This record gives sequence, C-alpha cells and structure tokens, in this order.
Amino acid sequence: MAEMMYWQAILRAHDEEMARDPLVFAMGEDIGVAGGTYKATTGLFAKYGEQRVIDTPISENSYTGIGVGAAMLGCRPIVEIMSVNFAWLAMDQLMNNAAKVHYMSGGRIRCPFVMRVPGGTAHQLGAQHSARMEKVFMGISGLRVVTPSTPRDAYGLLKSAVRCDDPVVIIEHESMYNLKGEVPESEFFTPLEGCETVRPGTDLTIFAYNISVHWALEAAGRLSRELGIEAEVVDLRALKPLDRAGIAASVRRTHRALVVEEDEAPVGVGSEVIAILNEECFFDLDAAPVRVHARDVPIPYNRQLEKASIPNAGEVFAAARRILGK
Amino acid sequence: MAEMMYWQAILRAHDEEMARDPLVFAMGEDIGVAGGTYKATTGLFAKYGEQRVIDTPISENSYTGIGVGAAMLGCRPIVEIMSVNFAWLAMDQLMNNAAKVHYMSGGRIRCPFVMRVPGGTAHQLGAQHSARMEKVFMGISGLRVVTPSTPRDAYGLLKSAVRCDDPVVIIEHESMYNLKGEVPESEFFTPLEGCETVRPGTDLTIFAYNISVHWALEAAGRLSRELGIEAEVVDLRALKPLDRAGIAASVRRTHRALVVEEDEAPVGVGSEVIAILNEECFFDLDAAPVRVHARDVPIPYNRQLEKASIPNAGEVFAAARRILGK
Amino acid sequence: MDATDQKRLLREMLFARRFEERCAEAYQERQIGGFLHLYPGQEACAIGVLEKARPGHDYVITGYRDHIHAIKSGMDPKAAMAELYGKETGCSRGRGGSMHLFDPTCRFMGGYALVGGPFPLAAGFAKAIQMKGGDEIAICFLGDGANNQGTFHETMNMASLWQLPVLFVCENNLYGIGTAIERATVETSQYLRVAPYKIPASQCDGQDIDVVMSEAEKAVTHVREKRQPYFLELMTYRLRGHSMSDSGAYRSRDEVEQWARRDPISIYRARLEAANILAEEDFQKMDTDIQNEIENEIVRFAMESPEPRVEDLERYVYVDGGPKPWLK
Amino acid sequence: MDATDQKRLLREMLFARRFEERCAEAYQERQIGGFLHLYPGQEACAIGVLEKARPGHDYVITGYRDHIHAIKSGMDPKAAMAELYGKETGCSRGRGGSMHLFDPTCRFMGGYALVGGPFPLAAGFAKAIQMKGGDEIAICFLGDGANNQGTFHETMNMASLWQLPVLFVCENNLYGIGTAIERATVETSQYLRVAPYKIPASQCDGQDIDVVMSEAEKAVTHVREKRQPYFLELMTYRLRGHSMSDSGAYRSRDEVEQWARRDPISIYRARLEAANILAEEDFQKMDTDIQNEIENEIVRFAMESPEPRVEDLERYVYVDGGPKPWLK
Ligand SMILES: Cc1ncc(C[n+]2csc(CCOP(=O)(O)OP(=O)(O)O)c2C)c(N)n1
Ligand SMILES: Cc1ncc(C[n+]2csc(CCOP(=O)(O)OP(=O)(O)O)c2C)c(N)n1
Ligand SMILES: [Mg+2]
Ligand SMILES: [Mg+2]
Repeated sequence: MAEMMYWQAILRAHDEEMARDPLVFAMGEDIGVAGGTYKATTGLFAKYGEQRVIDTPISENSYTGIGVGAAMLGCRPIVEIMSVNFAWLAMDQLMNNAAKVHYMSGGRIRCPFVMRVPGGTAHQLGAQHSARMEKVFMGISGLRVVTPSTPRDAYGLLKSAVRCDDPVVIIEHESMYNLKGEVPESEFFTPLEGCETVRPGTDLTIFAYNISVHWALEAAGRLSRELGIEAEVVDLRALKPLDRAGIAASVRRTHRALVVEEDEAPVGVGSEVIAILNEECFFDLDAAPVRVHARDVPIPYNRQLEKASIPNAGEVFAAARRILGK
Repeated sequence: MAEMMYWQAILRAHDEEMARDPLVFAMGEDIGVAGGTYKATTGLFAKYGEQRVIDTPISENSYTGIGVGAAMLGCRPIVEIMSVNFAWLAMDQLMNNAAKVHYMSGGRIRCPFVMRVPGGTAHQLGAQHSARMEKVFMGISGLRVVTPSTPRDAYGLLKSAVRCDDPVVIIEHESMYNLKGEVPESEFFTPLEGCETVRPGTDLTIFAYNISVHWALEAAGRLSRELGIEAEVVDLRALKPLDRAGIAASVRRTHRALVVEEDEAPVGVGSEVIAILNEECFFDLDAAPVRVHARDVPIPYNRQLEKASIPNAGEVFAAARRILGK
Repeated sequence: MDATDQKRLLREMLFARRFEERCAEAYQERQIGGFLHLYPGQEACAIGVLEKARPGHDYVITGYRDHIHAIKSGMDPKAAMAELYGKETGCSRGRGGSMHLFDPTCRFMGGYALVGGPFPLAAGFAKAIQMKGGDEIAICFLGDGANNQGTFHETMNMASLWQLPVLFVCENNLYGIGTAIERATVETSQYLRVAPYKIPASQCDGQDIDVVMSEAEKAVTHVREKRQPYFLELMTYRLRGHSMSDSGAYRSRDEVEQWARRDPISIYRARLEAANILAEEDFQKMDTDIQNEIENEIVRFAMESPEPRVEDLERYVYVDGGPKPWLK
Repeated sequence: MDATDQKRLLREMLFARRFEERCAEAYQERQIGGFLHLYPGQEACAIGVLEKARPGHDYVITGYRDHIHAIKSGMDPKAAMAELYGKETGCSRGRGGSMHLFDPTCRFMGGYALVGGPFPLAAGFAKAIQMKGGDEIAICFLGDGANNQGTFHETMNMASLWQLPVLFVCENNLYGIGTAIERATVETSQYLRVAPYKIPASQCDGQDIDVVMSEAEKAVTHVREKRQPYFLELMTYRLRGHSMSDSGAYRSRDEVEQWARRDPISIYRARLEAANILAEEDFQKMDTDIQNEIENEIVRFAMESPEPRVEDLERYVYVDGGPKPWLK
C-alpha cells in the first residue's frame, strides 16, 4: 500500500492506461503544457506528447464531441471538463450522442468514452462555479456515472472506466484532490456498479457519495462515541445504474435511512434513494427516511452563506439523532 | 367559454401579451415566416413584424442568451426551443445565466425570461427527438418550471409566465398541441405555484403532470367504473417549486399515492414526490407509494418498442389496483 | 470515367430518387413513422462526392437526411428500408429509424438528428484515424443551416489546429426547414465562412454530378494526401418538403420549378443521351428495373422482416457482456 | 483632451493598478476568497474604451476579470471592494464575489464566470436597446480565448444579421489561462475572425491608452451612429498570473519582462512627463493619495461593513414580492 493523494491516484491511472494502450488519450483545457488545473495530468504531456495529451481550445461541446467520435472508432479518450459547471456546454454531445449512439445504432456502435469532471462546491467560487450536477448525469439513460470518495476509488474507477465499452462520467471533487489515502500498489479495478459499505452498523444506514461520505463517516464516529449509535455508512459510488438491491439490503438490516447529498434536494440522489427504499422495502422502514442536502439556492459567494448552503457532518449527526429520536 | 386547441391557447396568450406590452417579443426557429412548428405562433409575424417575431438561426445557446440579455434590460422574451432535445444546447445560458443572475447580483438584476419547449415522446421520433427533460429543469435552483396539461393551462401559464419577473420554463407536449379544451373567453392567469386537484377521490392519489394527467384521468375513470375505486388525480402543474403542502394534503386524506411520469424513473418527478411524502406524511401512508414511469432506455424508433418504453393509462390502472390490493 | 461507370452513376441517382419516393409512399401508408427527410434534388451531392472517396474505407457521417449517404457508403438498401419499417433486420435493428441509419461494417457512422451534432464527431473520427495511422479520411455531410451552430466554429478551429483528415461537405440547399438562408446567415456563401480557420475551401454546382466529382476529387485528394481538413460547398436544392410535414409556404412555386429544371438526374441523363451512351429506352428500362427491385426485393424484405422483440427493449443501453476488468 | 483629463486618466489607470494589488494582498490575508483574476497590464483597455463610450448610459458586460470594467463604468470602488469581502454592502450584496460584480444603476450588467457566456447576453442588451429605441450601445469585453466558444460564432452572426448596436472588445492578452493563443486558435489575429459575419473590425495596441482611445472612438461612433456591431481587438498582456493560483510555468520570464516594458501606466506617465503635464512628484503624490484612499476609505469600508445575514440565504432566488397576476 502506498499513501497518495486523490490527484496522484488519478494521474497514476491515466499513466498506466496510456502506457498500456496507445489508443487511450487525454484531452481538456490546460491539461498538457500547464499540467492540469488539479495536477491530475501532470507530466503526461512530456511523456506521451501532444497527440495524446491535448490542450484544447475553450470549446467544451465540440471537444467532447471529438472525444465521442474518436471513441466510436475504438479510441479511449479521457476528456476532462475543468469544472462541472462548464459541462452544461457539453451536454449536447454527451447526452444526445455519447449516451445514445450505442442504443440507437441497435448496438452496432460502441462508445467507450470517459468524461472526468470535478463537481462540487469548493471555497467561495460563486454561483457559476459551484454546481453539483450528479443528478443531471444520472437522470439520462445510456450513461454510466461513478464518483470516487477516496484516492483508492479515484484510481480504480478511472481504470475501470477506461476499459469499459460504455460511456462513463466520473465526478470528482475540487476539494478532494489533495485528500490522502491508501492505494494498493498492484493494479486493480473498482467496479462501475454496486455500492460499498464503508462502515458497518446496525442502527441506521447513512447513504453518501463523493465528499459526503466523509461527512457521513465523521458523523457516524460521533454518533458512536457520543451516543452509542452505530450507523452503517454506504458509499453509493456508482450513481448510474444505482444498486437497488444493495441499498435495500442495508436498510432491511438497519430499518432506518438517511441520505446525504451535497446537491440541492429536488430530484436528486436523496429522492431517488428514498423512492427505491419505498419500492424495495417500505415495510422495513421504522422511520421516515431523511435527506440531508444543500439549500435550494444558487451558491452564494459569501463564506457564511456558502457554508449555510451546503450540508456538513454536524447536520448529518443531528439528522441521525432525529431519526432515532435521541 | 370557447373550445380551442392547445396550440391556439398558446397563440392567444402570445397575441394578448404582445398586443399589451411592446417589450414582449418571441424568438425561435421557424416561428415567424413559417408560422411555428406547432402553429403556436401562426400569424404573429404578419401582425407584429420581424423585430418582435424573430426567426433565429440554428443557434440554440446564443439565441437563448440573447433572450436572457434582453430580459435583463426589462424586455419579456418568449423563446421557443423547437424540441426539448435541443435544449441541451441551450443549458449554458439557461442554467448558468438565466437561473442565477438574480441571485448572484444580490437581487439587483431581474430576468423575466420565458422559455417554451415541447417536451415529451411523440410518435417514433427516435432517441434524439424523444427526450423528456422536466427533471433537468426542475433540479436547478433559480428557475420556475410549469407544464400545462390542458389548453386552459397552456394559455393561463404562458400569461403568468410573461408577467413573472423570474425566469420560467414552460414544458408543453408535441402530442398535445391539437388537444381541445374549454378556455374562458375573458383574460385569466394560472398560478405558477401550486398543484390542482383535477378529480377528487378518496382511495388513493394519482399525481401526474403534462400528458400523464390524461392517462391518470382515464385510469381513474376505469377504476371507478370497473372497481368502484375513487382515485384523486392531482395535476402537479408547477414542477418547480413543487407544492409540498398540496402534495401532502391529498395523501393525508387518501393514504395512498401513485406518481405517473412520462420520463424514465431515476431522479425524476416520481422520486421527488415520494421523497416529499416520506418527509411530510410518512405515517399517513398505508401502502408504499408507487411510481409509474418510462423504461430506462433511450427511446427506440420501432413503434412497439416505443410504446413499451412509455407508460399509459393501462399501467396506471394496474398500478393503482396493486396498491389497493384489488 | 467510362460509359459503364457513367451508366452506373445515373442508375445510382435514379435509384436514390425512386428509393426516396417509395419511402414517401410507405410513410403515407403509415409503414414508416417518425420524421422522414428525403433527398430528391440533391442526389448528385452524396453520390458525386462519395464516388470520389472510398466508401467502406473512409468514414462517413451526416444528419437526418441520411438514406442516400448510407446506401452510397455501401449499406444494403434492404437494411436501410427495413430500418425505416422499424424491423429487427434494419441496419440499426429498428431502434434507430430514418434519422439514425448506422452501418459500421461499411464505415457509415450514422445519421444524427441534432443539427450541427456531427461536426465534432467527424473530427473525432479523423482524430482516431490520425492516432491509428491509416490513410482513411472522415467525411461529414451537413446542410447550410448547420453552419450556424456553435459546433461548426469550434470544430473547424480544432480540425485545422490539429490537422485532422476530415472533409466537410456542405450541401447548401438554401433553406433550413422554412427559413431561407439569407434570413439566418450573414455570409450566404458557406465556403467563405471557413477562411478564419485557414481551411482550404471551394464552392461548386451541386446539381451537375460531373462538376461535383471533379471538385470532390480535389477535395478528397487534399484531405487524403495532406492529412488536413477541407471544406466543400455544393449548391443544391431540395425538391420536396423539408420533412413529410412541410407546408411549402416559405418558398414560391416558381422557385421550385426553376430548380426542377436543374434536376441532377435530368442533367446527367441528357448528357449521356447527347453522348450516345444512353438511349431513351435504356433509361426507361433502368427505371423499371429499379422500381421492380425496390418493390420486389427491398420493400418486400422490409415488410416481411420481423419486428424487434419487446423483451429486448433494454438491450443495447449498455454493451452486452462488455469488459468488466474488476471481475478478472 | 486637456491636461486635466489626461491626468485624470493616468490616475484612473494607477488607481486600477493599486486597487488590484490591494485585492491580491487581501486575498493573501484570506479576506477575499474564491477565484480572483486581476487586471494589471491591461488597464488601458477597459479605461481607454470606456473613456470614449458613455458609462452609466451604455450597457457594459464582461467576464470574471471585471473589477476595473465595473469601476470605470461608474461603480463605487467601495461597493466593489465590499463585494470582494463578501459583505452586504457589496455591489452584489456579497452573493456574487469577484467574478460577479453587478451594478444596474450605472448599467454595469455584470461579470460572468463562464468563458463566452457574455457574448449573447451583450447582444441581448443590444436587442433590448433596439426595441426601446434609445441611443445606448452595449459593450462586451472578453478575452482571446473566449472567441473559441460556440457562442462567439453564433452571436456574431445574429448581431450582424439583426443589426444590433453592440461593440465587442477583445482584450487579446495572448493566453487563455496557461494555453498560448497559437496552441488553441488557428487565426491568432482575432479581428480577422469576424469577416464572415461582415462585422467591421480593427486591431490596435492595447498598451497605449491614446491608441486605444482613438480606435475606440471610431468603434463606438460606428456602433452608436450606424446601429450596427463592431469588433475591436486590443493587443495586451496580463502581467500577473491568470488567477491567484497561477504557476507561471507556461510562459517565460523574459516574455513577461518584455511586456512589462510596455506597461500602460509607464507609457502614459512618460508621455505626460515628456509633455510637461506631469512632474515626477505629481506622480508620487497621486500614487500616495490613491493608496491612502484605497486603504482608508475603500478597504476600511469593506472591512467594517456587515456580513449578509444567514437568515437571508434564500432571498433573491426569486424576485421578492414579484408580480402575481393570478392573484389580482
Ligand atoms: C439542434 C437542433 N436544432 C433544431 C433542429 C430542427 N431542425 C431539423 S432540420 C433543421 C434545418 C437544418 O437545415 P440545414 O442544415 O440547412 O439542412 P437541410 O435540412 O436543409 O439539409 C432544423 C432547424 C434540430 N434537429 N436540431
Ligand atoms: C465555459 C468555461 N470553460 C472554461 C473555463 C475556465 N477558464 C476560466 S478563464 C479561462 C481562459 C480564458 O481566456 P481568455 O478568454 O483569453 O481570457 P483572459 O483570462 O486571458 O482574460 C478558462 C479556460 C470557464 N471559466 N468557462
Ligand atoms: Mg439546408
Ligand atoms: Mg486571454
């Protein structure tokens, strides 16, 4: 095991896949000469050259489409969108082409396309740089959507995504690139489907993903220490397709559920998990499942307001207490 | 009361608002000289001229942005996107600018922008012309989203949207433009918030919106005639903000809920309504709430496959029976 | 080009015409659903350009008006018609429909319904070709209206910047649905719009297939040999409505008639007749043969083919049995 | 322009420089958060162009590097600084931040964070002006990188087609973050890119404010009188990093030094000194005054202003008490 940062894990996955397969290439704004906004592609330009590590013009929709086209011919592009907010510009190529070409060609064309994008609220970046858009990606048929909460998964999911024959969106997080964690030294792959129990527990299940896993774990620790409540924490990790069976299985044991999402609530991950629980194990629920989520506002710049917009471990802790009536 | 078609109701609202206020204008592809794909702007070009009824180039993102800019100076543009699938191209201006400018200017800029868009699956238009995207619009803070199920609401919601100082997306439906219905002859306005009970009932509540209201009503008729089950049908109508109180109030009376949506299920209207019910009145639920929804596929061209993808009155009927165990 | 090839070319254009007309009938009979965009009037464009490329070797992509591009690329017309009929034997197994014909075996990479969407895809094909190192080129056929989409601008810049082997063919038929070009586009000569991207470009008559072929040859050679983009504008006209629901109100009957006099099939037929390559009866026989083939082989195949199974609805969302390295 | 105005202009540029430098300090002190994009090196652009327009009357919009555009448009620098400090007295009530300064009272319509986003908004302002019938113009300031966005192409076409009174000012500083212009853009002279839209265009030195003003005057006059778009490219350079987290690795120290010799403030100062309009001590005093004003009035105001109330978090999502005609 080596300890490395989230960005280093992503870089390692890039490097291994590019070394192995000459049809893997990376493209995005400032990923080459400048080394990548979050360093996730540092050094690759020097190593693999400008044909395979491509600094693009500021043309999100079309370089996404160029990636999709190249994927349709068997290349394995890894397209970085510098911030998820800019992905709104690339939705046409992503949703209308990448997500649909396999289906509408009757399975005759494959699209092994990967989009990486940091999605989340960082520090005071304001309304146009703080979007969380997992709900947008996971709502539309044809894509796979995964989101790593640790360096280990950042490595393993990118490895799997590059090998996958379907289009995959990987949602990273601006505030996690410097997160440290253990990553096994030998090559491995993280499944693109299925959730993972990152803390077993008996009293309630906290579903989380991406940065909210850390809030959930922090809250679970406090719940245990301060109140003797043992929360199970499930990292959803694969947002599309969601693991209905895995989600229900945990709650059949714990009978109580809480979902933490960094996003505003309407039609979000929380609502979907609750709908699944209602469909799969309604009568196993001893209490109404609860969402902990962002406030329904464009994210304000002011630090206090921004903090008040986004949930945190304290809110998870409080919500868990409420569910358990403690 | 006059009977008119959905498209005529939309046309009437345009005409009245344009006659009243010289700052109201319409823009979109083929809406002028050609009269509009669904006739909703027929005759306006001749009446108001090319400055106010603007045939645009095929440049969705930028003419949307031009509408947003004009709205920021107090104009009241009604931008038509010919099909909701093309709205993916306009998301940048809609989500990054229209939805956020009021908030991020600290309330100093208003954006009375209206986007009209037919959203739904028509007849065999294939994967790139059959998107249903209400979940995308209603997931993001800052917009209002409404969707008329009748000519009356098509008129009344457009009237209200034009007068509203917030950006409003109106989701119409390609298969409803020729739907006939009563529309009062004197001017009226339909609220941009709140749901409406379109059929009272006692045994369960069917939540629907847009075209699915008609499936719900048909199913409710059969449930009553064939099984003596009295379903309440609630037309959600305003999808953002959703009427939490109204949704809960109905289920507090009927104790059972079903949501019908034309869209595929993940992170959709159904999941959100269920989450709201769990939060607002979990212990009033006598059965697990159920979603009736499209299959999670890009819409196929073949007629049978297409039909199998989209729900219908029969599925609503069957689901209601299941909920009630009859 | 010898007489055999010339007759073949005439036959291909006539076949295209009759194929499309038969589609229109099938649409009226409700055998074909959805949107149907037909090609009459523009036959010399796809057929002339691809005659000078290497169908089956080069990668071809276009918009929703895609039947003839697909067939000239090498798609079996039976598979095309069966697709329009929504059948399992269709080139896209009935999932695609008229706007979404696909046939990777002949490198026809599809028809797409969003205007402007194929620009970057075509550049992406060219990028893949460049990485793989072959001598293929990518060919993208789109309309004049498509050039107002942001993807046009973005893609031209990148195609030129990265020296991608892609030929952009603009079929300028003067309208985007019901909007005349000059009401939507400042520069009506499309080939003049790529100058800032430093992409070589030319414009020519799209109704005379000899002219198309001679320009296309230069264009294709440029892209294939220089491994650089090229933009070719063909001046053409669609003789039918934009799709089956066109009102026609936006253009005068007179204008349509004027262009009908420049029907690419008539022009070429007259030329072959004048050169004594073709006799009046040859043409009639050719036409009868084509119509028989369309009716007895193509439409029959489509009619008699099975529908997809509803149980298979969810197939092809993801790749069946795709690689799962985490299971290894 | 008389000596008073010339000195005022120099002062404005110097003020801009010191304001930005003070922002950098405040950022280091963690008083300012988020992204901070500063303007040193480019002062002659915004100040020169707007000197020849009518701030407060014309509508101005730009990207995220917006402080100086806002101030020259008439925004109170106190309100700008308070915004950077996230305070309720900020021009956007602390909700916007550095990238989103707004002041409709002086018609500064905002800074926007998505590259290319303001193009259509500016054209929309011009559309509104056209409908209302005034003599205002819209002015859109963006960078060279923004011109690769699809909105550039789409908006130029519509602005020209509909004869919208909008002036596009491209501040070509040769980089988009860390990507040099020639690595992202085929045509490095931006004013040559609008030819296909038939928009009159010119390019000039953006470091010499006299040159900027003379070109801007022509440009503004064209738009105001002809009621048509114009595209003005100013060749400039940013002396600091793209934002506060710039590594600088993408350009040589030598290059930066070369451009530092063309600092717009030095150029103008030297000219005024040579013409005996300004003495060495005048400049020092001006500088001291400015720094005092920034410290004692502007920063103090920002520091002492209240934070927004957390209870108000959900205000401004929708218009407070907006019209509800259905209640009438
Ligand atoms: C993104 C998008 N916007 C609008 C449409 C609707 N639409 C279909 S075809 C068309 C006109 C296209 O014109 P042109 O590119 O000239 O092609 P032509 O049909 O004339 O061959 C339009 C506006 C669409 N399909 N996609
Ligand atoms: C749509 C979008 N894509 C990417 C970015 C990230 N980004 C911020 S500034 C910038 C460079 C812009 O360069 P230019 O237009 O030349 O402006 P400059 O900063 O040089 O003034 C980029 C790529 C963004 N903010 N928005
Ligand atoms: Mg056309
Ligand atoms: Mg720049």
